[in-house]
Amino acid sequence: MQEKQKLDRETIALRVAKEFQDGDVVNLGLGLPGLASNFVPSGREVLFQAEIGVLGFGELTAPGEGDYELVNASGQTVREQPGMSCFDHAESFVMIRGGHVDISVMGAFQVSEKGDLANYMVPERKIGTIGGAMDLAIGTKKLIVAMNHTTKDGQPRILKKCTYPITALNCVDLIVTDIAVMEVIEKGLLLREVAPGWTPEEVQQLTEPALIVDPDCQEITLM
Amino acid sequence: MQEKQKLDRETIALRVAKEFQDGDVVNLGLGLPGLASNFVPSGREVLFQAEIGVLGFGELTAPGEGDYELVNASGQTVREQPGMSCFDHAESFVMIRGGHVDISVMGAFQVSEKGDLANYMVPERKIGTIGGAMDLAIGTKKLIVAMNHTTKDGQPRILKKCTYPITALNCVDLIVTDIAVMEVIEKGLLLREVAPGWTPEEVQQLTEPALIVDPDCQEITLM
Amino acid sequence: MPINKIVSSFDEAVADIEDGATIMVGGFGVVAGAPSLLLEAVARKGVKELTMVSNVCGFGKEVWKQLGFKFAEDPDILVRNGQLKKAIATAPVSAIYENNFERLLRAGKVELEMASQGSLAERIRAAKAGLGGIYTPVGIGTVLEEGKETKVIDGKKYILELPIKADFALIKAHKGDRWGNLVYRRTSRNFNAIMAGAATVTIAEVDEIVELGELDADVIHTPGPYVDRVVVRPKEIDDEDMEISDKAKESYEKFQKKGG
Amino acid sequence: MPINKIVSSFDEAVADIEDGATIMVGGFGVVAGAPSLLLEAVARKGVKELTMVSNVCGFGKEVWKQLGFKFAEDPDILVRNGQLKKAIATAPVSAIYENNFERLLRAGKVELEMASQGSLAERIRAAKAGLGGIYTPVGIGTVLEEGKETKVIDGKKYILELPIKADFALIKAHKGDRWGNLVYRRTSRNFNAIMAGAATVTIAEVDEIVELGELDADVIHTPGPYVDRVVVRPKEIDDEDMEISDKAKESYEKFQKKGG
Repeated sequence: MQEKQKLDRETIALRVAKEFQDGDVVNLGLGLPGLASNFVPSGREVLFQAEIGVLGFGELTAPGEGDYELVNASGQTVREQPGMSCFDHAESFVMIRGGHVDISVMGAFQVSEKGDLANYMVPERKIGTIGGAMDLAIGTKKLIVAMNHTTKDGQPRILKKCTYPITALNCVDLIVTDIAVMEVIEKGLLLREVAPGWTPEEVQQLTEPALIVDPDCQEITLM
Repeated sequence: MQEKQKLDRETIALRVAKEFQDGDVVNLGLGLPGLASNFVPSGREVLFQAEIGVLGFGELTAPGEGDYELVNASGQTVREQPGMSCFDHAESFVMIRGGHVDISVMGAFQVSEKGDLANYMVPERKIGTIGGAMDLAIGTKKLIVAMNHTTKDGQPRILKKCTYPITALNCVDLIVTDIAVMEVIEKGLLLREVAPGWTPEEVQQLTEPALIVDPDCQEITLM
Repeated sequence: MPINKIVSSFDEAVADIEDGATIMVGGFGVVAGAPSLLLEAVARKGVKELTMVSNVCGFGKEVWKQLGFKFAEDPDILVRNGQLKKAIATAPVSAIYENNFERLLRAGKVELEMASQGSLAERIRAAKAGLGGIYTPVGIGTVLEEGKETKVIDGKKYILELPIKADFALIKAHKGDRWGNLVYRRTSRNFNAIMAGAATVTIAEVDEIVELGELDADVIHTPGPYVDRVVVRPKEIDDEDMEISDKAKESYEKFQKKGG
Repeated sequence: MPINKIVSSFDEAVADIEDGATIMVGGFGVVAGAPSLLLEAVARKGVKELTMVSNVCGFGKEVWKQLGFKFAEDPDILVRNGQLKKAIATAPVSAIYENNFERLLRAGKVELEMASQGSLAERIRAAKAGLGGIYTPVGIGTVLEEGKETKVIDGKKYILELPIKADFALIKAHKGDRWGNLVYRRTSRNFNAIMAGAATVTIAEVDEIVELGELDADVIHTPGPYVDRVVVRPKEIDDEDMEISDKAKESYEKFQKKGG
């Protein structure tokens, strides 16, 4: 079968950002999820939260130009903006674990059909970094996973059951990959959107659990 | 027996204040204990804490002259002083319950020989006010009770077992009354000081449990 | 659209509070830290069967008017209006004053759940923080242990205290902005700051609304996500000459002398 | 005598830390919020068998020097010196860098207890607050549930997390006064503010010492009773030209590109 075009990182981030509604408090994980901050739909005011203890910060500064006492959870310097607030770690996780963060976007190694998440450790490495991932997965109202649909060698990462160490059970609400958008519902995974040129059947072939195809399943739209 | 002279409220407060050491964080209860703030030994720097969420405040203002957003736990306006800090209620009780307050001074209805405290409700009233008393009794390092040795009709308030509703068990460290100073030790109540003109035997007569008389028992000194 | 949590009237701010709701009311006891105008609006709305979570059950407007307060209502307004089914409080009555709550409680017209002040604060915070409960040594051997689970941890006995959630939190802050960021002044921070975010809807009554950015990031006490609505006190009010009862005058004098 | 928590040297500040002590180290990961000079002093003292409670186990001075930090030591200094017996951390290793901790852990030369960041914060706070433990839903179904008690409260399953106490807390603040009052700047508040008071002795490294009263009551983040010693960073240091390894250069570039 001919290699079909998959969405690039920026496009995945763009699709994720489409979920952000006016006034949402959003926590973005390392890597691809962080890119979503560049694509907040025009006119929407979204507040970014970082677990280090800051809310409502602006964009990344150029390297070396920022204030190293104002960084996101990846340690990158960010710009101050009006309305920003800083707080300690206990308060930051009261905010996260108490359901005061609307959306959390994370990368993942694996997601199960029940919405279980595995993203803190590759078993081969034997050492992981939990950081705030478990707290965010449990505490935020809506958890979006942004990742490639398969591993580099084509194995599915959306599984009946995760084989990697679990970050949290039943926590993922939406999965945005390079070929599809799936919602985790009571009965399983609802395939809502497919990448341009992909059919639901082709997405299914790269997915372990059986997908429920939304009758309104359509091509991924970005605006 | 001829009525002997008892210490007045100010003198009890003066004796209590003698316990304050340099740098102590001290919480003072309503009424008599509050007077102790007037008698901090000269040259000692003591920080007063009030459960409403303030530390290091100054003396009471004249009525009507203070800032009604700067009050002690009795709602009385106090003066601002350099070094003062304000905080929320959770933080205030982290400070109290976490052992960060050195001394708490309270009134009481009854104290038992084991240091049990009863001071939040007179049974006849059937409704009490717990406020921060239980937290302070459990959390502060040293609890001093300042009260009259007997009830108005001469009944002992220092008992084998409290008959009034309990505020906290095994919490009182020192009892300062109008006729004696007693320390709560493992074996019972150690009579350390008596009011001028009083003998240990006379104090014992007004006290239900057997007192252990300190071999060094002496007249109450105030300086 | 820009976020705008500012609402234009107190009545609008409390419009969706319904009969039977659980409401938290900030403040400590002194009316300076109480959401007086929100309480007045709840009284105007007339909702009944409320459960109120608050440090005190109020002293009443008369006492505070004598002390010169322009905004003088405290939780007593809901008590005397008969709007409460139950109070969860630490200091429901006063040592110097028979308040309306005490009168109604004795008459069996309202229920009371007592708490220690520190446990009340932690239980409210637990709700805000998504905790299932906390173990505290405070209350062991007292009436507060009754009906609660206990556990020995590391040789010491603790009580399991459960979170207190509410439908609405009515709080008082000094300044607020359109994101809902708040700062408090001095001892008015108290329960206001921890109740913010512990209820489904948090409504903040403020002295002043400021532009976004006027509050520095390091001095904001309550970040916006904990607050749903911000409503500002009027600068001027019709301050009617109210008649002060002898009872209130007497308690005012006692208060001046030794505090409440 | 006036209270004076200010000590005159970093070596004096850590003089009573002994072998086998449990120490908390503030900061998040970025060296800006870490108590660099206190860590250097602990390294000079050479105490061993330490248990360290910290969000991260460090990246090492080389990386931070390239980013222009004058004070560049993070927890890595204790790791590479072999002073740790055990670490309690949430992010002990890095996605972009094999740090010394990872090397020692693989070699079986150090122990690790993993925690989630929110639970680590709550457990430290629980110690500071005198709580016996807290129930949190975070960690259910994961490795963090192993060996811990669980309980169903109101239909939901929670893990019992116990307080983490320490002998010493080493923290970094922006300004401090002789009472031990502290303020932090921006994202450097993080674990520093909650570790203050969670240990028997809390030692704060500050950028600046100010006169009592210079910090306003409403902006003090950490009131004095939580702090035992305050020590100020020197304005100038001998900033030796250090050689930067290729490994450090590479991780620095990765960091610049996508964060740590």
